Amino acid sequence: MKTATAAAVQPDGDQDVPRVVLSARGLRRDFAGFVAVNSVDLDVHHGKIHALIGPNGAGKTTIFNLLTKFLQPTSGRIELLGTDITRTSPAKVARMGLVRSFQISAIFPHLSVLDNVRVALQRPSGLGFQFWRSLSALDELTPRARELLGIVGLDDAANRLAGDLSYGRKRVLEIATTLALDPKVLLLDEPMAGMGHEDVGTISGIIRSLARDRAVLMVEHNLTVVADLCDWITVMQRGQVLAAGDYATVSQDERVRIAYMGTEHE
Amino acid sequence: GEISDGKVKIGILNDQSGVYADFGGKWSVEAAKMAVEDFGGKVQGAPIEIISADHQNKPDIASNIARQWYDTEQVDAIMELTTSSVALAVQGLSKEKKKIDIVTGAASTELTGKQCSPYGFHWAYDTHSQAVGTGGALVQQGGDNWYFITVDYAFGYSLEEQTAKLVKDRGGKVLGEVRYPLGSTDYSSFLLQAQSSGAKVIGLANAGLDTSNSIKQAAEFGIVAGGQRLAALLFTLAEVHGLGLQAAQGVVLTEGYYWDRDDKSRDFADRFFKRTNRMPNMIQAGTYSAVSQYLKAIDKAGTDETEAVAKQLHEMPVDDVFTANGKVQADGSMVHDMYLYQVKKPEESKKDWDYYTYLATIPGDQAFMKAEESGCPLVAK
Amino acid sequence: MSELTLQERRTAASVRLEWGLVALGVLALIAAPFFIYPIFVMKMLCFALFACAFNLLLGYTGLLSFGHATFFGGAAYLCAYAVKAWGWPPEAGILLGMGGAALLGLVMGFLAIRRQGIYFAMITLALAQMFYFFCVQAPFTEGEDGIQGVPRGTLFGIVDLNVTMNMYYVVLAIFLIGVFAVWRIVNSPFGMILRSIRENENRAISLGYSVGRYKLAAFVMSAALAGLAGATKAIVFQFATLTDVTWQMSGEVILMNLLGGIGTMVGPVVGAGLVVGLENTLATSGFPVTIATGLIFMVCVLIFRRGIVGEIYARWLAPAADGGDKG
Amino acid sequence: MTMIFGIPIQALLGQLLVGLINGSFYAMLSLGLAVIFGLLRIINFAHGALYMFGAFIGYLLLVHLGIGYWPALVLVPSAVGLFGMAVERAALSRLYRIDPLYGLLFTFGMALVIEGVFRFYYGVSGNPYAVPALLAGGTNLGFMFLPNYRGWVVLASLIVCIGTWLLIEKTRLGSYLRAATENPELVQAFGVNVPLLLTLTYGLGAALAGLAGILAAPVYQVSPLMGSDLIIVVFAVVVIGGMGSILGAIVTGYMLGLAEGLTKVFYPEASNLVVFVIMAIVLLLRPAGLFGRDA
Amino acid sequence: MSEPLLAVRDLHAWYGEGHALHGVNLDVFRGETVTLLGRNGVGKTTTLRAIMGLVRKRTGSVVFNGKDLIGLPLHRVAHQGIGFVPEERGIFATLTVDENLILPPVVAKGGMSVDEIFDLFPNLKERRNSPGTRLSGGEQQMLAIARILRTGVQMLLLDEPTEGLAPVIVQRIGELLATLKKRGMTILLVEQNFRFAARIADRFYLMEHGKVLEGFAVGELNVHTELLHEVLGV
Ligand SMILES: Nc1ncnc2c1ncn2[C@@H]1O[C@H](COP(=O)(O)OP(=O)(O)OP(=O)(O)O)[C@@H](O)[C@H]1O
Ligand SMILES: Nc1ncnc2c1ncn2[C@@H]1O[C@H](COP(=O)(O)OP(=O)(O)OP(=O)(O)O)[C@@H](O)[C@H]1O
Ligand SMILES: [Mg+2]
Ligand SMILES: [Mg+2]
Repeated sequence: MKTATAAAVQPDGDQDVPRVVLSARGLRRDFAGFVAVNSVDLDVHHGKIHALIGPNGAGKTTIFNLLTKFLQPTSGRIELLGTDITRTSPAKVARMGLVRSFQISAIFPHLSVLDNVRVALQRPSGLGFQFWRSLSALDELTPRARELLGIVGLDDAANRLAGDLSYGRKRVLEIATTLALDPKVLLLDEPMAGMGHEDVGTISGIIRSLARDRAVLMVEHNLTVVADLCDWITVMQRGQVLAAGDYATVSQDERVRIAYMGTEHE
Repeated sequence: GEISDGKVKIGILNDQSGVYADFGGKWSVEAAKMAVEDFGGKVQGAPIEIISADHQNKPDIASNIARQWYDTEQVDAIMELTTSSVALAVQGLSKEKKKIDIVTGAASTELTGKQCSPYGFHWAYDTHSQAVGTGGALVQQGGDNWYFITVDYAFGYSLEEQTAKLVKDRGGKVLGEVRYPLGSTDYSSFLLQAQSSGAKVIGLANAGLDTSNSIKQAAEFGIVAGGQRLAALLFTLAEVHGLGLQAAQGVVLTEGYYWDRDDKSRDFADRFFKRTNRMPNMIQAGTYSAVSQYLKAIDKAGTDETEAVAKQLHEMPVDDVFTANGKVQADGSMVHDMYLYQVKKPEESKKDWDYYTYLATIPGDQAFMKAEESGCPLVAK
Repeated sequence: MSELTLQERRTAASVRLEWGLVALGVLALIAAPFFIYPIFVMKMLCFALFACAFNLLLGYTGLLSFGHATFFGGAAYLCAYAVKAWGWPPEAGILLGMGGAALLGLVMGFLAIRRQGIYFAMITLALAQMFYFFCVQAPFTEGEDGIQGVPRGTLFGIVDLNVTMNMYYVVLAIFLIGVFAVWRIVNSPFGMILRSIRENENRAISLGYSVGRYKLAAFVMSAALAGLAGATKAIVFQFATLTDVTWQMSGEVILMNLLGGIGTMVGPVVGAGLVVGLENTLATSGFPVTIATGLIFMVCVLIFRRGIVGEIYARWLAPAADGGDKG
Repeated sequence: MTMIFGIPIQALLGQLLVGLINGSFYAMLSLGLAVIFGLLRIINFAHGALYMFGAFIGYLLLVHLGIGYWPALVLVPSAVGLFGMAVERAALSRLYRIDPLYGLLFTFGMALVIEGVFRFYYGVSGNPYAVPALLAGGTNLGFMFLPNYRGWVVLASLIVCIGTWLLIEKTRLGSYLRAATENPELVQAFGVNVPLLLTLTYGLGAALAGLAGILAAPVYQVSPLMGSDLIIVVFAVVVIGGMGSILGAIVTGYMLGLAEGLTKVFYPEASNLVVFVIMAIVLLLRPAGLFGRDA
Repeated sequence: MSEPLLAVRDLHAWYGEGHALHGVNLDVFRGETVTLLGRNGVGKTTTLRAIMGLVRKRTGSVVFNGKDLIGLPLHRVAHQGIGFVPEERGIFATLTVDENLILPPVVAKGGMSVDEIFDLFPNLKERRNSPGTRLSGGEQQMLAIARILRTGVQMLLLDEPTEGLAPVIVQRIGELLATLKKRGMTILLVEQNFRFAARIADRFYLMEHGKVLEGFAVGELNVHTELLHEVLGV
């Protein structure tokens, strides 16, 4: 039912027929008797930014884990680009173009910043298993890696150890790595967490430009960002979908205000 | 001259830190040094040198050391060689290198059987002598059904096999056996199995610490008190000393040497005791004997050249503190009398190291296999 | 080279020195048999190759296997048996050993790879113990005695390996090829992925890498190289024994790596040389081997934590030496 | 007579009881190891050596000072515990921040040295330690003759295991220790004297090993080799039980004794192997061990 | 209010060779809430960690309640009355929520009881028997704050307590901090969420490059908008 509206309410006069690239039906996950996610339906559209919000512990990260197959759903079905991926391995899903970032920043701390990005570029380039070639085989990836670092403003840190970056810059690096895979669907778990205002602006810009030719699903607590950036919002509570719609709709919803936004948010 | 490199160098290679370190160990090295001193320190005018190494019971380590000794240290002969796998490996190498080896610390009859060497000698005892000694004597005394507790490797098998054969040959029966992995510490389970088999004799086909622990636990479970006898198929004075008479009493065993046997043996033992603070067992005394005999052979041959010395060793009778009537067979086995003893009760022991009651002598030609039966290819049919 | 990553810059700073040392080392090895007992050097080389193979896994993939003796000793048995019982030429025996080790590695790796850290180590240990048991029980290994008197034979029908010097240079060649293989693998695109898996496995998965396959591949490569070392050792010493499949052997190779320096190219070689040399010297010294070895380990852990080579790197060659303090 | 697989049930009962006795030693040793590993993340390879050390101290007390079994039961664990604490202070405490491998290597070296020293001075064939008079003899249970001393071993180990478990799982101390393994700095920042805690923990683990040693002295020959092969088995027990799980170590210790006991009846050659087979199966099916919480 | 409760003078700190703090000076008076502002990586977290002694390599002086904390062993610091809530939360995986909660020793009277805490954070009560790290990110953050409230410390060091929290919870935490303040708690806060900080703080310190650039009271905010804009982009 919600999905039907989702399709109907697609804003703007985009020429493309809005294309569902990632969809979940009846998703459920139990943890030893505790239901973390319960009958969730979700559609993510190409070219759109979709926000998943909700109070802490609502099950957002768990949904990410389910969609990316880091966790197996107890029941339900997931489709990526028309293929059933309910039983596919996480690496395979990633290769099919569904890439995530982590809530706790995920980088390779003892590699240089540049190498962090090159590792990501390596896979699509097919260099992964080449154990007989020298490392200079990777030089062909360097320009693109530099470019990506440039986009997120890390070019000055290319040669530092990733682990030495501050928290915020680690997250930025993680996004650059994610971009390197040129994903079709991007799942971002709290990309702005721990970032200063200026960076929030930068990242918003990056995300917006990214969404032009791919789908983005993000979890974010910063409502300003959500309001500003997202085309569609799903609000979760206690593992279930509480409401869905664009920001205006959702933010007027009394239940959402009580469960999530609090009274102060206008 | 006649002596290569101007000196005679003997390597004592044995376990000095592992499970058999008391069996021969550094005391064998001491015995070898005594032999050299007793010989006067020189043979054919050339100095005699003893070197030693710890092979940790690993045949590969042993053969590496042996190889290095032969290749770079001008070692003329290697002796002791505790543990069959080590002895076989080193004997193989010695054969290839045309060097003399005299085994006193290992039991396998293979050494003088299929894998015999024209330059290899087996001195103090072997599995056959132990089987005949302990097994044969007990059957004679009415111990006609047996249960074996056997360590799970070649040495254990052959000890068990040869004893079992003897028991059966003499009309006895084998009621069962249990094979346990080397280095087990708890034998209660095996002892219970042996106990419930109802066998009159429990044969321990193992050695060293394993035997000590099995005997100790047998005492704890009242095996001997319950009327069964324990036959330790390879057990020497060193282990009896370690175990103490309280636990070891009543055990029947075979040795080729006991310090309190006669004046000659007592004299040697006293001198040995002064140096080491312990009495020698058959391995240590055997090593003394082997070194002495080797030196005598060189002296007689007038050279340390292997062929010549080996020829002398094969021909010369052995008469020393170890044995009075030893002779070397064509397969390299030194045939001599073995003795059956029973470990005394604590109250029977009159002085330190007074551990054994003499039961019987097993004449050499019974204790050891005939050269023709040994399967040694060198023995002319 | 247009762009230098941090890693490469570190290397660049010390690269000339390092290559210089390596060249010196190779020259020393070529000359060694004229000064040192060649069989001893061959033993060191075999263990050094074994240690390097192990380092490929521990140092560069972050997998601690406690069952590597299986590959080392298993290959030795296979090679010794083929050469002795079937009369195979040495090169075929060695290849068979290596292939067998790779196969064993595939099986063990397949089972163990799904577990991590200490659990991984324990599964490999358990499987290695089973293999040990197999070797104790199987008749072809000849139990405690081991397969003795393996003929060295003639390499490719031309080089008579019974000549010590011939044997020596063959072993040296095998060693160099093996170490080069490790170096190549580590410094390859594939090695880069291994490193990133070690750093952050989940992240590597989310980048689309089938982590299990990479680990398995590394495991099999390491097993094969360990097998190469073991098979060569069997030919050199004409011997294959249980010693080589015991857990203590698996432990020993870990020690060699720790002593030399995990995650450095030269470390395992130095570590192996040290351990083997120590065993050799102490065996005939009369001083209890275990006490000396024990003391050296204790001192190393307290003072040369990164291993000897790792410590040298860390102190003199680069502030950001890789891998020294993690596994 | 009822038979199971061709073995009379009485005999089987006897075997199980004997297995349980061995299990008591496993349980006590793996308990100490689990305490040390679970809380310090140090794989204490010296555990077997400390066990041997305990037995030897008991023996030396008897021979040189005439101090008998019962006082030794207190003195030995205290001595080994103190020794452990000294070692922890002097060396191990520097190793927490780094890879557990180093702790393993260090304790391995320590085990070699302790064993080597005893070997050097006392040889290997072992020294006798008599069963205390009070517990000499045995009881006929009908299906087997149970040496009284072995009965006592089971009892003593049960008391010790349950006591330690309660201490660690049910007191605040336990949560300090577990938290300190994860993030010692933070726990310290909360105001807990973590270094002291760790020293005491290692001392406790060592004392448990020492206690097992003195309990074992009358059963086995007091020999420098008595602990050397044990460590790997005991470590496997800890892994099967679930690393860091105290209860797991205890229960698995007893269970392994039983499993080994049965193997000794049906396939004695494999009795040393059984622990590894169990470990492989358990880890493949339950990665965190029987009682572990998965990571 | 003459003597500051916490006085930091010329505090330097290093990570290995990396010099992270270059002489930080700041005062926090009793009952005050002070916020450290600054962009990513300027050393805010490091300042808190250096005050606690979690950064080993440090020089300068950190006087708390008249006692210099430098030179004090780490485990004595908390007993002076300071509690720390780290940025990465530091929830213990092997402890349940309950155990996590009662882990920090009580250092003084006046802390909250477990029941009071559960009233404040009903989520936690619901999951009290789960392993700590099975909580969602936000729940973990609550737990990290909650457990310090039990200990009765006079001063809290909070590193980005609102990070990753839902607005309702942020609001709740805002209220909580206000309550604590009323009870006389002294708070040193690191916060990226300027709006949140602005609502509860009495004073601000603006950090840059491992140094305090400027300190000002909440009343002076409008005077400093320029600077804030320039440094923080707000
Ligand atoms: N592996 C697990 N085992 C048990 N419970 C879990 C597990 N993972 C998550 N949970 C529980 O499921 C619920 C949903 O967690 P999730 O991490 O998805 O929340 P979230 O919506 O991402 O919250 P936040 O915004 O705080 O990150 C939480 O109550 C959490 O405790
Ligand atoms: N463990 C560490 N090792 C090395 N350098 C570090 C470490 N932690 C932080 N740094 C460096 O110290 C500097 C200060 O970091 P700090 O974490 O204090 O910044 P911050 O102001 O808290 O930033 P953020 O808002 O991102 O948390 C940064 O340059 C960072 O890269
Ligand atoms: Mg989350
Ligand atoms: Mg910070």
